[in-house]
Amino acid sequence: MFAYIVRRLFLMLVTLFGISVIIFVLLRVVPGNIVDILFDAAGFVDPADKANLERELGLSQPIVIQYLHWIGGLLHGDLGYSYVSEKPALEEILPRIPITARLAGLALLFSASIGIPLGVISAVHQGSRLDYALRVVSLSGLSLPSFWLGLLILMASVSLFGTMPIFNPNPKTWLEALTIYAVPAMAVGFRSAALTMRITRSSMLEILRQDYIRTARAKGASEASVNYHHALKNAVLPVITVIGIEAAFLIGGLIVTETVFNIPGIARFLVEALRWRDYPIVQNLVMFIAVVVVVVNFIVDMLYAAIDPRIRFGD
Amino acid sequence: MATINFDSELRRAGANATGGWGRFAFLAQRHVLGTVGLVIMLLFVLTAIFANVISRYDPLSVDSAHRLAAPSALHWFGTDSFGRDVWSRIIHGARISLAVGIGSTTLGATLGVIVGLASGYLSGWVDLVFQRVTDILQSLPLLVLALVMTAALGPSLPNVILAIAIPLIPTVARVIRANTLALREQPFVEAAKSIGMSEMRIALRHVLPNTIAPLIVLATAQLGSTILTEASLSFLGLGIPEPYPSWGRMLSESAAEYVRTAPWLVIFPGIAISLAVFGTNLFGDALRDILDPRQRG
Amino acid sequence: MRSVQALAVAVLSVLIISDVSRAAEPKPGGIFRIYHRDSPGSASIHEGATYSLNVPFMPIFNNLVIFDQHIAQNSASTIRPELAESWAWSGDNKTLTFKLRKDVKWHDGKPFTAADVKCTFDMLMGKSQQKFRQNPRKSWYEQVEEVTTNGDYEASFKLKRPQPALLSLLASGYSPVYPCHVSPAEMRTKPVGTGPFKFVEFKANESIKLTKNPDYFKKGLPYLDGIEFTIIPNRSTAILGFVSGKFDMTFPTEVSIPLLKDVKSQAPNAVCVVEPNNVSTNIIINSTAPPFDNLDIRRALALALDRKAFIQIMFEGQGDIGGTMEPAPDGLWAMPKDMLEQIPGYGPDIEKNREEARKLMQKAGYGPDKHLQIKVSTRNIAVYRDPAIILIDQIKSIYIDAELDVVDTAQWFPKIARKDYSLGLNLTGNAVDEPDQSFYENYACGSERNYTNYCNKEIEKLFDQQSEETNVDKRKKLVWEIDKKLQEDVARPIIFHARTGTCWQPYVKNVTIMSNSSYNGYRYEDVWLDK
Amino acid sequence: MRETKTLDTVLEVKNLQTVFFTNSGLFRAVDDVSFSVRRGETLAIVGESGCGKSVSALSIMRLVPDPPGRIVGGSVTLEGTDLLKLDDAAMRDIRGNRISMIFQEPMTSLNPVMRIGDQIIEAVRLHQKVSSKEAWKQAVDMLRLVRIPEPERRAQEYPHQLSGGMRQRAMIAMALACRPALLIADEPTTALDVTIQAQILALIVDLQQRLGTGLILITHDLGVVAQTAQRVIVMYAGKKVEEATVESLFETPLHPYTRGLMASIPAVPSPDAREDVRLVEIPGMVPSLTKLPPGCAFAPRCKLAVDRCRQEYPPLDETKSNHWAACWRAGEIAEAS
Repeated sequence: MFAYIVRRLFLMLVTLFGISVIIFVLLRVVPGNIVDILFDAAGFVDPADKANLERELGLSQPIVIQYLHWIGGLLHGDLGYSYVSEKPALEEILPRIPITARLAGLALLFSASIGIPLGVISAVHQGSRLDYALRVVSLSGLSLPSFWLGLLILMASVSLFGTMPIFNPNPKTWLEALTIYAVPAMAVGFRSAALTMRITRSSMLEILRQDYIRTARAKGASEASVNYHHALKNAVLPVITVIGIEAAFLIGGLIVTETVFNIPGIARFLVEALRWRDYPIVQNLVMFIAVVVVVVNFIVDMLYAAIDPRIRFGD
Repeated sequence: MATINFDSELRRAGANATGGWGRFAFLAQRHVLGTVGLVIMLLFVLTAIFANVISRYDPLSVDSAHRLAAPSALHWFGTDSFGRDVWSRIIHGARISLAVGIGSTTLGATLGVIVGLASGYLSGWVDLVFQRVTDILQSLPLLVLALVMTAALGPSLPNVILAIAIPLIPTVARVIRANTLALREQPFVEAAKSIGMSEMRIALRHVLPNTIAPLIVLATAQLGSTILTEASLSFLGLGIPEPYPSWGRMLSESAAEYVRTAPWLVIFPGIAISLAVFGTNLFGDALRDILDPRQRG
Repeated sequence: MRSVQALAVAVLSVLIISDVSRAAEPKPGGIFRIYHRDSPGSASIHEGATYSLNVPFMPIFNNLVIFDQHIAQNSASTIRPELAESWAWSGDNKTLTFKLRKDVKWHDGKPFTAADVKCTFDMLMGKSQQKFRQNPRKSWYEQVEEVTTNGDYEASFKLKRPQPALLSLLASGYSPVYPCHVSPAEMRTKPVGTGPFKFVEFKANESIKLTKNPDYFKKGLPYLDGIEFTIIPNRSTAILGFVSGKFDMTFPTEVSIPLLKDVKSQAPNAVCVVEPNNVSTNIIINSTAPPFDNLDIRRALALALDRKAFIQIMFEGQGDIGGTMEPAPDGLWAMPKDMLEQIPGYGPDIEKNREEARKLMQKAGYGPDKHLQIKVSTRNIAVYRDPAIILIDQIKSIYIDAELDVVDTAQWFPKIARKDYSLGLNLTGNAVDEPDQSFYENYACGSERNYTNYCNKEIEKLFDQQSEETNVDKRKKLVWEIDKKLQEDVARPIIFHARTGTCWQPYVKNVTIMSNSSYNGYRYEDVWLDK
Repeated sequence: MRETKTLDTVLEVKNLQTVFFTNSGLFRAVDDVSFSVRRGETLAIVGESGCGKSVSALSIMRLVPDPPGRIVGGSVTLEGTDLLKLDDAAMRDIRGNRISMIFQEPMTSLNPVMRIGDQIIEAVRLHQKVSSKEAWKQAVDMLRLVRIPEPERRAQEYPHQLSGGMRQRAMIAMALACRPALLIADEPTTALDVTIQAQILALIVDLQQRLGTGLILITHDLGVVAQTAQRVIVMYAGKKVEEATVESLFETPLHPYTRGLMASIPAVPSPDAREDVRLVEIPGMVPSLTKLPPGCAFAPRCKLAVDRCRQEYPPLDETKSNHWAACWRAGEIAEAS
């Protein structure tokens, strides 16, 4: 068990190192850098000032030095400074995390509470009209762009209520807080629910093919008992892994949804930082996203191993 | 015991549909949703091919006299703020979506097959390295990677295709690698080896053809998500640049200003994206059922 | 009859007086909520060139002098003292002396003195130890020899030659006085001023918050407790927020004409104004390389423009045609209409113009069978892209097939500087309706913002001549002549001058939108909310 | 404990027909098969893979997956009730109660996330009204009955904590928990270690004797048959081709297919043998069930086949007393041996 965890941790570090290199190099390929953008905002280019600024921001150093500088700082918890706001990157990123985390949590909750039961129902009634209908719904969920869904929600909200949720960092009422987060969370969560449903359905179908399901039937257990007692207990395990898959999936949805609903979370911040070529922000944000995805998957693996009585480490 | 009509039962099971058209008709009947998906996909492809014939106006032509016109007989889907015909723009937008969809899927699948084959076949350190690279690519969400790449490369059609293709590589490579590993143990590969066939030849002649079915299934499944990713990138302003009528771009422009005054600018491109993706997803699902029986549900 | 008139006058005057008396009793308090279109790069007005910066940060500062905040048309006659109690020109018109207020404190409690004025302008002229990261308006002070102080409360600008326009430049929202004791880097993140509001926080892409300065030197001001800007780049969302009452005012001059209609139907009580904002949309031409090194083709291009169509499509008719200077009546320096219409391409008969343009094209070797293939480059921002799309459509009529080349913001200026383009669609915003600013910045040989490298020594002499001229009427004539010449040379064809809308809720009082600049009207010290 | 009445017929299967509708055609998995089992008797069903043994068993339990399978004819009478005529609820009452089944794979046939005791309890409580405490006691008793050491502790454990042999014992405990009239054991020892096989088999037979249960033992191991069964059915391509008492079958196998099976047994068939005693291949292949030849299905592989074999299907005749075979040449074979 210990050896297994160590091995997994090591692989995780290798992956994160690789990501850091790729992101760093990618961003340096970018034609046009922060200096150009800052100067562009001024509508004005003075080569001497530009060189000064470049030196000031450390962009004139060799790439390897820049990289080592970044990683070195990262290991000490120093993420550098935002080129644009000149604040420590950490200070810019940290306050945005809870916003996105809340949104992601709600979306995950929404997707699990809708996706898992519907996935089970669909699998249990495999081949029925209900199954067909649910599959069509889930497929259409995967086909609707989240930003479009967000726009439709906004349109509907305006024409029905004459208003729309506008993000407010300090909601006054409980209800306001709920609408601020819940509406966008549903826009993202719908797509995730569709994915959850599909994964749950196929994992459930896989379970229903198992020998012990036949054993349960042979014992004289009713269909309901077979499905919800024997199968679901086992199907819950793979559903945990859904969360791992969903972590990455959800972030994609959050990027567009935060943009549509104007939510100042980290996902939209990434888009803005890209637009400004704010390297310290972009590279740290992408690293952060990668760490979240990798760590979530690691935790899911560990959780799975801990919960499932069959898995023994070292096998 | 209820009486059983053997003929109808057999027909339901597809027993008399043994080949060619009969088999197709059977599958079409069996997979109604898949057929619907296929029809949508065909319409989508035909639309892209015959865009010039179907569209009623030049999608780029500006008309100051008919700006923001509501849908009418003249302009089926209305016009945008430049007086450009939305119907024609959506029709031409199919080309972009299709080009990105097929282009990036093909590119991603090809590279994925190469990586997967090499990784599964050569094993050793090559495999190790490729595995780590796949790990790395998989721990970043598709959209994040594509965003960073288009930002790095600059917004243009080829760059968008490339940016969407790269994140596809690991998905394909994983499947191909697993298949290759399984196939390597097969007797016919052993046999080929025993008669002195080169590794390369075995990989290309024996292993590759046997991975085609899962590859097709995977590629179709990915097609929809590539179309969506392009739309998202364009929506965020980092995808296909103006004046090309990309659906996502059309939405981002109109969404900024006309959600209330000209809802047709928001509704129709959104329907176009959803329908195209829905069609490919339906078809992909049916294809998986048919070609990849292990997954059959 | 007389009595009726007298009655009417009496009623009117009562109305006016009651109106004035109501307006004269502002209610203090309340947070003024405005949405912001875009996250500004920093908080330092001197280092920016976008009014995304002026709007939220102007309330923090004071200038030596400022354009009257309640007169829409900025001009020399609307300049009011602010940090200065008074100003005076020397007899030779080469020294401008300001007497400063003695009761002003910076937000951090330190007293404001003449040293701060000197520091600010020395830094702008690049003479001080501390440097700005960027200094986009350095050229405004080209004629300033030095800034001197006399005691703590007097500062003088010594000029190389007379330049009456200097006072107007100093009255712009772009010319606040910075404190000596705060570094430029701090000013970018946590600006300190003397103004009616103090900086609280700036969260990029989220919000900017200002709070009342209780020690403001104008007693009793400001009325508001604070100002809050919520950054919402999506215009539709922002407008919906305004319509549903979540904001007291839209971002100034950001409401497009179609959105304005939306606001009016949704919130009929909202007060909306449409004003020009002294931004010209123009074409930059690379005349150093084929095909536009050929004057005939440049002329043909100028003739092909249907300026009315641009205005129709982009602003439903709400825009103005003119030369370099903002058109009348809001612009102070615009050519008379008959003079304008004599310039090629400005005549009302578009078809005739285009016929002529086609002839020029044929002369240059192009025709129905041989189209000229070019690219129109522009920035990847809607206000740039949209007119470019129309431009491409229009020049089809003179055998030019153009493709839109959308350039990422990061690459736009380097690309233009490299001359790596043939036609570019560009926007030129003018901070002050002032020929000096406009001509020197955009058309002087070697100027930083002269992207086209247009260089005509004859005209440049005229620039200096008008700059030194103290007689306004004489100066106007000179300005018209220069403007006409610039258009005839197809230096940088001006397509149109935009007008845009601003809306606020009926209870918002004392907001005035400037009609010949979008950079100068945001002090907000006497704005109040009648709630 | 129930009184053993060896002569009572527990199960009577008559003309059972189970077909599969597949996209390559109709697949007669069980074709007109009849047999019966008496109390305390062991009936063995032997044959190669895919000959219809397991489908017959699942047909009796009515657990043939539908689609694609369907029972289309015949009757299955258990203690006087035709199971094929029961509704689903009534059938559930029978399963695990009057008929139980033990499957081939003890590793996968137990629910991995349920404790062993709970799985046995479930079988008990589905059919008997007892308190959970009582049921737990019964479960522990059953585990003791199948000779699992420390049954109290084992009942608390999960399947993965048990060895293969233990799991199969647990399966047996579960199957016998309600004292069924009939136990179907579908290759119960195939997946186990050779050393365990004999123990498990002995256990099944012992319990069957003690409880007086009828037993259908499905196997392809003739060695097992010789040791445990009283009567044997040989199936080939969905049909019963021979039926006899164990003695008669081993003495004079009448069907060439049975003879082939016998010939492929190693010289000393013993369950204790170290080497694998599974069948050695008979030349040729089992024909595709969807494309059966017109005559005897075994004819293409049969050295003794004559023209008639290829044209007409032989009837199942009682060639010797209590010994039936479906072969045109069964008479000749009987005489020859």
